[in-house]
Order: sequence, then structure tokens, then C-alpha cells
Amino acid sequence: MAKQSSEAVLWSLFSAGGVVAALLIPVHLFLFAIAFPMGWLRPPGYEHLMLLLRLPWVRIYLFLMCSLSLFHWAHRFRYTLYDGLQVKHLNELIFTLCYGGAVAGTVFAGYLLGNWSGP
Amino acid sequence: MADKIVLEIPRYSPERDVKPHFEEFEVPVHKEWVVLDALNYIKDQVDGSLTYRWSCRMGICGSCGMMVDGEPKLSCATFLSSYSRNGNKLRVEPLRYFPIIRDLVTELSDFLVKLKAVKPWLIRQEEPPLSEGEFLQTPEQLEQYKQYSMCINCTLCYAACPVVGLDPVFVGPAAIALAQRYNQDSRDQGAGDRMAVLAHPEGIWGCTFVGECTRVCPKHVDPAGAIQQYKLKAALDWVKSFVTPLGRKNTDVRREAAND
Amino acid sequence: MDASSHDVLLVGGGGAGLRAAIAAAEVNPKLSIAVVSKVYPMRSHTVSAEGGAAGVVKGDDSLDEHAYDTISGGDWLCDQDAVEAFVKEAPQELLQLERWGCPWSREPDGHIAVRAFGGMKRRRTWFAADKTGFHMLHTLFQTTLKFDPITRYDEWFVTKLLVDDGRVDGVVAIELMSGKIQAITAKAVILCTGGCGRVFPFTTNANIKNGDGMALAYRAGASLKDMEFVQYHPTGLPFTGILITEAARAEGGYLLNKDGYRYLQDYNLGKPQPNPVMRSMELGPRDRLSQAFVMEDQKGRTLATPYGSVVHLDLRHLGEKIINSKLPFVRELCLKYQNLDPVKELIPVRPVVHYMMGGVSTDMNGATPLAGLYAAGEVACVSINGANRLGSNSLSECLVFGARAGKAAALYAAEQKAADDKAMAQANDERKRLEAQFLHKQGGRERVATIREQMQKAIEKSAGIYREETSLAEGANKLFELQERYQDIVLDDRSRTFNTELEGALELGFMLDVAESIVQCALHRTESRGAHQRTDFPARDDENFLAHSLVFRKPDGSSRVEYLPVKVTRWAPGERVYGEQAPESPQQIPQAVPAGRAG
Amino acid sequence: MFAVKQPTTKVLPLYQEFHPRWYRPRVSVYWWLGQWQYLKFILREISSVFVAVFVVITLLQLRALRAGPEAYARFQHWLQSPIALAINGISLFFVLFHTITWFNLAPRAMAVRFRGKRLPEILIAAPNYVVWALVSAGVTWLVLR
Ligand SMILES: Cc1cc2nc3c(=O)[nH]c(=O)nc-3n(C[C@H](O)[C@H](O)[C@H](O)COP(=O)(O)OP(=O)(O)OC[C@H]3O[C@@H](n4cnc5c(N)ncnc54)[C@H](O)[C@@H]3O)c2cc1C
Ligand code: SF4
Ligand code: F3S
Ligand code: FES
Repeated sequence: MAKQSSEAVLWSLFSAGGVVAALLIPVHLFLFAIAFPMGWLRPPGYEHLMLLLRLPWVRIYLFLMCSLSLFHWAHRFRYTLYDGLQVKHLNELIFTLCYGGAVAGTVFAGYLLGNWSGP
Repeated sequence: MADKIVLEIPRYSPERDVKPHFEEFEVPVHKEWVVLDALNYIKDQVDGSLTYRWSCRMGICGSCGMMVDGEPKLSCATFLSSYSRNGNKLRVEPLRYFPIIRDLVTELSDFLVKLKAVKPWLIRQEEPPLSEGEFLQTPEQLEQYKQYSMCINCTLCYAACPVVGLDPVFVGPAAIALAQRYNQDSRDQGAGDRMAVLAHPEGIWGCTFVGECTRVCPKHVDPAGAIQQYKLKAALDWVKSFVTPLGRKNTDVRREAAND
Repeated sequence: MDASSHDVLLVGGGGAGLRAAIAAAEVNPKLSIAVVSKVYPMRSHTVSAEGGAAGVVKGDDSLDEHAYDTISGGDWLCDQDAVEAFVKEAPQELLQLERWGCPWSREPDGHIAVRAFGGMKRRRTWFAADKTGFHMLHTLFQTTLKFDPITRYDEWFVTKLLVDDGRVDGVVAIELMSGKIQAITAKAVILCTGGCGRVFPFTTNANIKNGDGMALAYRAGASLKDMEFVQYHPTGLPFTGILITEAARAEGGYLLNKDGYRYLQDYNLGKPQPNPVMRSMELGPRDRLSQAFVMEDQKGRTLATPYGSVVHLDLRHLGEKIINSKLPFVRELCLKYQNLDPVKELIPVRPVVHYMMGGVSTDMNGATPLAGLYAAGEVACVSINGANRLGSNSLSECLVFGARAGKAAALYAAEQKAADDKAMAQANDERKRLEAQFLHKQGGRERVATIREQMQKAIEKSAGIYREETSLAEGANKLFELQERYQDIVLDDRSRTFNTELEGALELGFMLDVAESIVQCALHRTESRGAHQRTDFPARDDENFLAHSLVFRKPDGSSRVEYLPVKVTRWAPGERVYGEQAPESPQQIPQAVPAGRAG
Repeated sequence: MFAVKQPTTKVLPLYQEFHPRWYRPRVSVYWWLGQWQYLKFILREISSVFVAVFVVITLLQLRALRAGPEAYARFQHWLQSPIALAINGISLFFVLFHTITWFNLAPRAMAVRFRGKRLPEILIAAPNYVVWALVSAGVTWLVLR
């Protein structure tokens, strides 16, 4: 049963992450990583962003977006490695790397967004 | 339309070969002919040792599945003429991912073990005597599982699913769809009994939603849907299992989790 | 030589076989039960039955009416005690199947829905959309999975019954996958091998319906009953022989000749009405409809196609909605195999060989005169179908008599001792025979396919919808010649592993025997009744032929035909009337007569 | 008719009479290249890598923001580098691919029924796109305000 429910947890995180990634990542990616650097749109100022980040719900929002998306990645990537490279015998290693990565990213996001005391 | 087509068929006999080799057979193309008619023509007129399974010739017994031009198909429901444009050669191979017994005949006992494993029969806690008449079931309730009851066990979906190929213990699309056929049946009370096989790493969680099973299914069973829906249910059950003790209501994670 | 041993052995995993296996397991869970089938059970031909299964459930119906429809439909050649048992148990069996999960179609309130069917005065045909046989077979198959005492031998081909001292001890079978030929002994054997449509060139029957069980029993010394009665279904698709279910007519389809005229009205089948009327016009019995086609053809009012002449089945007026909800499979088949859409187009149809009324002669419990041998389903002839089976009776028959045979065989087996070594010796001989005749044979010139084709042509010509003395005699001669040539058969395939050519050759051998029994019985019955129409003897002759034909195999291989009186309990033979004059209710039916005489 | 028969070799120690030796084809490591549907599937799965890459970029950007205006400016500058733009361009393609496949597959897993019939997939997929448009507009508005 332990094994069954852990798969259920991981899959739930994966799905939640999938929804978040599908809804949110495209617009973030487009704005911050393409439109602003390319100069298609005028980027927001440092102060404006800091102002936003001072709002707790914005930080929660960003935390969830990052964390869940990472778990989405971890789960999918794990199976992609199993299937695409047929390396199921490295099960444990892959498992640790993938979900470990997601946990690490989550901790890091928590650290960055947790107690916001920007300058 | 070309009036001849060459079939390329891998021949394999364990008594003779280490591995299959292709042989070519030229067959006439008639408008009404399906791939199976061409095979029967070869068997009757050219080489009686060509080996394949078939029976009903009306797409319902599920025995004539083959890879036709790389796609899993019922050879009795696939017109020959639709391939005569492809340079006049057509590959007909045994269903992919199955061990091959001979020529186009695949080995199925493993599939049958999986079918049985999901307990595909009506499970009841109590069985009222027959004299009480039928269990009532409205057409709407019938509709709930009808689609999943249409499976003819042709195993085309197994030949389409890469997970089956990579992980031979994966329970696989048709068997899971069959389990859902009973789980969704208003007369059944055995969903709990089927849980152990289904919500297992080699059950639903093995499926990565490639979706090919549904695309190739000749009876529109939609095993991919059945599996994802079961994943959703298993996830919800898990949420419930630790939310309920806290006395809280089942939170609505449905929408989020639904999206895989 | 390997052998395995069981208490009850089923040959065949179709509707009848699986039902019998469950019945045996339920009677006595200690028995070891085996199901031997040449295809995986869910591939059995029961899977292709479309229309439904008859059983009285609704208040406006009665057992007597079902019995009367069956008996009159069978042109009074049914054994009435068997019919009475049948109609009584059919509803229970169908209900039992519901309890096992069969997805029967329903009324809005959740009760079982029933539909009209040809030759039936009331609506009493249970259906699961138009894939009734498919759902029944899969339900049965899946249900057998939960019975541990049932062992399956999937893809094992039975070649011979082991008989010792008038008692059947088991079978010899080939495991197709390995080519191993071995004995499977048992205290009781139930044949459930289905029909023999493949004896004919144009049939709705699957490739596996070769009359194996009939020939096995015949060769073992049991008799075959009423073999001259071969049912033609009036609506098969040309070329493929795929069946367009009677349900298409029950839902209101019309049969039209080339002028778009509902020609059935010219053949004493009632007046055309816009909506279907039971036991009338398109809902008349199958023999009459198929015969009307031949008449119409002779008048030149059918359409010629490369695959024989056709008439049209018109469903267009039903509309897309009804067709999709009630007849989805019909539409699917037309689209997939005939490349036309019945919503907008006429469906070309012609009569096609469909069902074998005759078969291994059994009593009401499926027992044959050979101790330990039982038969049920299409392979058997308990005599509920008489001279013409009514649509939707045979699925119910598989259940009722499958269950009865299963129970009877289980009770019988519990009392018997296991087979002795003599069975082994016989099995060894059979293996040697198969090797000598096929696998290790030197020389030989004939191909399986050639002989099969000639046999099919011969029987169609001599024992088709209409028959007469000279053509039957010619047919008999031709079959005799083919039997000789069969000895000279040579196979391309000499390997053990999954040798389907060997299987085909053995099936051909079975079919030749069955074909011969059909022609012989048809030759001897000098009257016309139901599906057996002699142009040289157009009238029914109750004086001499209110009797079943029994055909036996003589030691020299030729056959002998005898007659057995029909059992008449409550319904004296009458005129078969369809259309408006059909009797309204059983009250008008002449009641109670002494048992019939026979010629 | 040209049925090319291979010469039959008699010396095959592996086959023993009545013990069929099944031929088991191996699945190639490149199985996903063989068929367009499989390739599409792998691309869909790979999209998750780009989701993760962008999350990492976002986290780095947050760290830069925390570290002060200069660090943030330096990071902005890096984002303009061809390499960053290339990565992000590819990412955008994959992320959009993810969004579309995710939304289109959602109905398969949901099976919403109305009067006993499963709703057509398009009816379930369409609202996803509406929500997506609204959310994207909202985020843009917040950031650009
Ligand atoms: C197209 C079609 C539609 C029909 N529609 C209806 C309908 O609507 N209503 C109705 O009542 N009836 C219908 N019938 C008739 C009915 O389906 C059959 O009579 C019935 O299904 C026969 O069942 P069975 O169990 O006797 O045999 P089958 O289902 O034919 O099974 C025969 C079994 O015997 C096995 N077998 C045969 N030979 C051997 C051997 N040598 N060794 C080992 N195993 C062997 C086979 O593998 C198989 O498992 C229809 C028939 C056809 C062809
Ligand atoms: S789910 Fe579809 S493809 Fe798979 S076995 Fe069943 S009918 Fe065939
Ligand atoms: S193809 Fe295979 S991975 Fe899942 S959705 Fe179908 S079972
Ligand atoms: S032969 Fe039965 S499904 Fe094709």
C-alpha cells in the first residue's frame, strides 16, 4: 500500500504541476525571457517588481508555480528516462535525482520567497 | 488502382529459423478485398504454410490483429486497396511487442493472465436469489461503462503502447479498461478488490499516457481515458484517506488533478 | 505420451461450452473441469451473434406463446417436451447472465428491454444493443475466470473421441502451439463445437465452424439428427456473407426488389404496413423469406451483382438516430465492409447459410446414446428448432441446454471411474495416423483448398434452398469422389508448431462427413418442410415424415438413415400461417393431441 | 509468384520438439524515432525539461532581485545574451507544446457526463483555453501596470 499511495502522491503533484505549468509558464516565459530582453515590451522597473514581491500572495503564487512545476518535471522526466533510455534498472538513482531535484528547488524557492526582506 | 500488390511478410518457424526473414508474395487487389483475403489467397493458392489467426471476418472475434504498414490493425477490417498507392508493397507483420510463435501468430498467454488479474467479473457482497428478478440498471447507468465493455481482446492496443514493449509486466490498456468496465457498473461492488492490481506501479502508474492505445482501438474503447480516470480516482482516494480522519471535507482537487 | 485427466471435459468454449462448464462447476466444486477449444474462448463464434436471445419476461407474454411460436416456426418438427422445458428455463438463464454482469439493454426504468424478432408473436428477445452474442460470450468467459476448478486448453484442436466399450473416455487433441498430440481423458465429454456453416460456400459462419463436433460424434458411433435442415438467413451482405441482423427488420426495415416493391406481400406473408407487424412481412420466418427470394430471383426481379443476385434492405426511413442507437453494428458493418451508409443508401442483401438445425442427437439433458458423451449448443439437436429455427432462440438454447448438459455430465462423472490404459493406446494410434496421413506423408497431389471449394460448390448445388432428387444424387456422388481424393491430400506445411494447414485439412475431413450426412438426409426426406424444400415433393407429409431423420455411420464409412417420431404433447401439427391470418393467441391453437406417428 | 525460401539449416540446437521457442523482438533504444506519434509523445514529455529550465531561470532572477538593483541589472543583461535567448526561445516552443497537449488531453481523463452521454472532448477542452487566456492577460497586466 505504501508504494501505491506514494505513486498517487507523486502523480497528484505531477498533475497539479502540469496544470500550473500549462496555465502560467507560457506567459511568464514570454514576458520575462523573450519580450523584455528583446525589447518588444518595456520591462517593469526594479521597484515595481519589488513592490509586487512584497505582497504575500504573489510570493505564495510564485512559490507554488515553481515548486509544482518542478514536481511536474521530476515525474515526467523520471518516466522519460525509464522509457526513452530504457534505464529502469537505475531506478533508485533516477528516482532520487528527479524528486531530489524538485525538493531542492522547492527548498530554494522557499528560502528565496519565504521571509522577503528585500532592500 | 493497381491490380497487384506485393505483401512482405516475416516468416518465422522455431523449427527452422533463429529469427524471422521477409518473404514476398504477389497478390491481386480486388475492391472488396481486405488484407485477410490476401493472406487467405496466399495460403490457399501459393504457400499453405503461411500461418496466421482469423475466424469471424467481421471485426468482432478479435483474432486477426496484425501490423499493417506499421500500424496495428484488424486484418479483416483493413481494405487492401487503401495501400495500393504505397509503391505496391505492403508490410504485414505480427503484432508488435508480443513474442512470436510462428509467422504472424503471437503469444497471448501473458495477456490472458493480465486479463484475469483484474478480476473481470461482477463482484457482489450479497447475492439475492434469482427469483427477485434482475438488478435494475437505467440506460444512463449502462452508458457509464458501455464503452469499456466493447473490448474484443484484439490486443491492438498492446501493440501500440510502448510501455508494454519496454515493461512486459505492465498490466496494459485493455485489461485496465476491462477493470473499469466492472468498476463503473452500477451492479458491481468489487472496485476495492481490483484496487491492488490497478493502483500498483505496474498497473495504472506504469502508463505514461502515450494515448496510442485509444487511437488504434478498433472498437473505440478508449483505454487511455479509462486509465487516466482511474489515476484521478486513485489520487482522490489518497487525498480522502488522509483528509477524512481530520474531519474535513474532501477538498476539490478534482480540477487540478484531472488535467493529466 | 503425455496425458491429462479430468472429470468433465468440454469441447468448445462458445456460449454453450462456457455455460456448461460453469454449471458443472456449480453442481460439484470438487470436480475437475476442462474446456478445450481450438480458439481462445472469446473468439468462439457466439461472439458474432447480433440480434438477441429469446426468453419470456414481460407481462403481455406467456410461455405457451413462446412455445407455440417455436413449434409452428419449426414446422412441427420440434419435440414439444423439449420446447416446453426450453421456454420455461430460458428466462431464468438470461436472468442468470444478467446477474453475472451481461450488459443487457434496458428500459428507462431500469428493467430489461426486449425487442421483436422474426417469427415471434410477442416482443421477447433480450438484447445488448446489436452485439448480444459478443456481450454474452465475454460475460460468460469472464465469469469462468473466477472458477478455479475450470482448466482451459486454449488453442487445442480435438481430432478424435476416445471410445472404449461403448463409453467415451476423453479426446485426442493437438496443442497448436507446440504440435503435441495427446490424450485428454475424462469421465464425461460434452461437445459444444458449434455449427457447420463452412460446409457451404456462402455463409455467415466464421472460419472455425466446420462441424467438427458433429463429425467427431458421428465417427464415434453416435447419430446425427435432422441434418437436412440448414437455415438460410435472408439478409447477408454479398461477397463477405456478413449478416445483417434480423433486428434491422424488427426495427422496421423493408425488403425491396429491384423495382423498390415490398415483394414479400406476394408470398403469403401479409400486407405491407409502414410499421413492423409481428409474424408478418419482413418479420416472417427465415425459411419463408429466403424461399421468397429465390422465387423473386426466378421471376427476374432481383439485381445482378458479381457475387450473385441481391435484393435491397431499406433502413433509410428509420433515420440516423434509431439506426445509431438500435443498430449501430449494422451501420458499422455496412460502412466497413460494404462501403455504404444505411442511413442514406439501400443495403444489398441475399440469403446466406446461417445455422444448422440438425446436429448430434441428444435427449433433453444433452446426453447421447453413447455413455459419457453429451452435446449442447448448435452442434446438438435436442429438437427445439425443428425444421426451422426462430431467430434468437439459439443463444437461449446454448444457455438452457448448456446448463442442463453441464449438470447432467457432472452428476454422471461423479459416479464413474477414470479411464484406463486402453485410452492411451488409442491416442497413440491416432497420433500415428495423423503423422502418417499428413505430416510424414510421401506423395499426394490434392490441395486442401481445392477439395474444400469443390465440396462447397457441390453441396450448394445439391442441397441449397431448393432441392430435388437428381441434384442431390449428383451431390452425393461428387462428395464420394471428394472423400476419395481427400486421402490423396498433401500439405505444404510439415512442421509441428502452429500448423494451421494441418488444422484446415482435419476440418475439411470433418466437413466432408457432415456434408455427406446433409445430402443423405435431404435425399431421404421426400417432403417439403421448413428449411427443407424439395421441388419434386413440394407438400408437407405428416403421414410419413412427422419424424426426425437419424443418420448413422456404417462400419464401411457409408451412412444409414432412420426415423424417430416427433414428440407431440400439446400442439397438433397445423398450417404455418404468417401475415394477417396468424392466430392471435394460443387459445385459438388446437390443443392436446396424442403423440405423433412417424414414417 | 516469388516466394523466396531461405535455405533451411538443420543445425539449430535451440529448438526442442514440442517446446516452441518464441522469437522475442527487442525494443530498440530509438523506438520513439520510428513513428511520428511516438516522437510527438517524447517531445511532449521532454517539454517538462524546459519547464524546469524556466523555473530555474525564474529562481535565479528572484535571487538577483533579492541581491539588489545591480545584480538584477546584470541578470537582465545575461537574459539578452544570444545563448539565453536561444534557450528561452526553444523553451517557449516546448512550453506551448506542453500547454496545448495538456489542455487537449484533459477531456480524456475527465469524462464529464451529461445525461449519461460523455460530453464531446472539445466542450471540455475549450474552457481550458479561456482560462488560459484570462490568466495570461491578468499576469501581463500585473507586471506591466
Ligand atoms: C452472424 C451470426 C449471428 C447470429 N445471431 C444470433 C442471434 O441474434 N440470436 C441467436 O439466438 N442466435 C444467433 N446466431 C446463432 C448462434 O450465435 C449460434 O448458434 C451459437 O452462438 C452457437 O454457440 P455454440 O456455443 O454452440 O458454438 P460456438 O460459439 O460456435 O463455439 C464453438 C466452440 O467450439 C470450439 N471447437 C470447435 N471445433 C473444435 C475442435 N475440433 N477442437 C476444439 N475445439 C473446437 C471452438 O473453438 C469454439 O470455442 C447467430 C449466428 C451467426 C453466425
Ligand atoms: S481496448 Fe480496443 S484495442 Fe485494446 S484489446 Fe480491446 S478492443 Fe482491442
Ligand atoms: S498507449 Fe500505453 S502508456 Fe498508457 S495511454 Fe495507452 S496505455
Ligand atoms: S477475423 Fe475476427 S476480428 Fe478479424
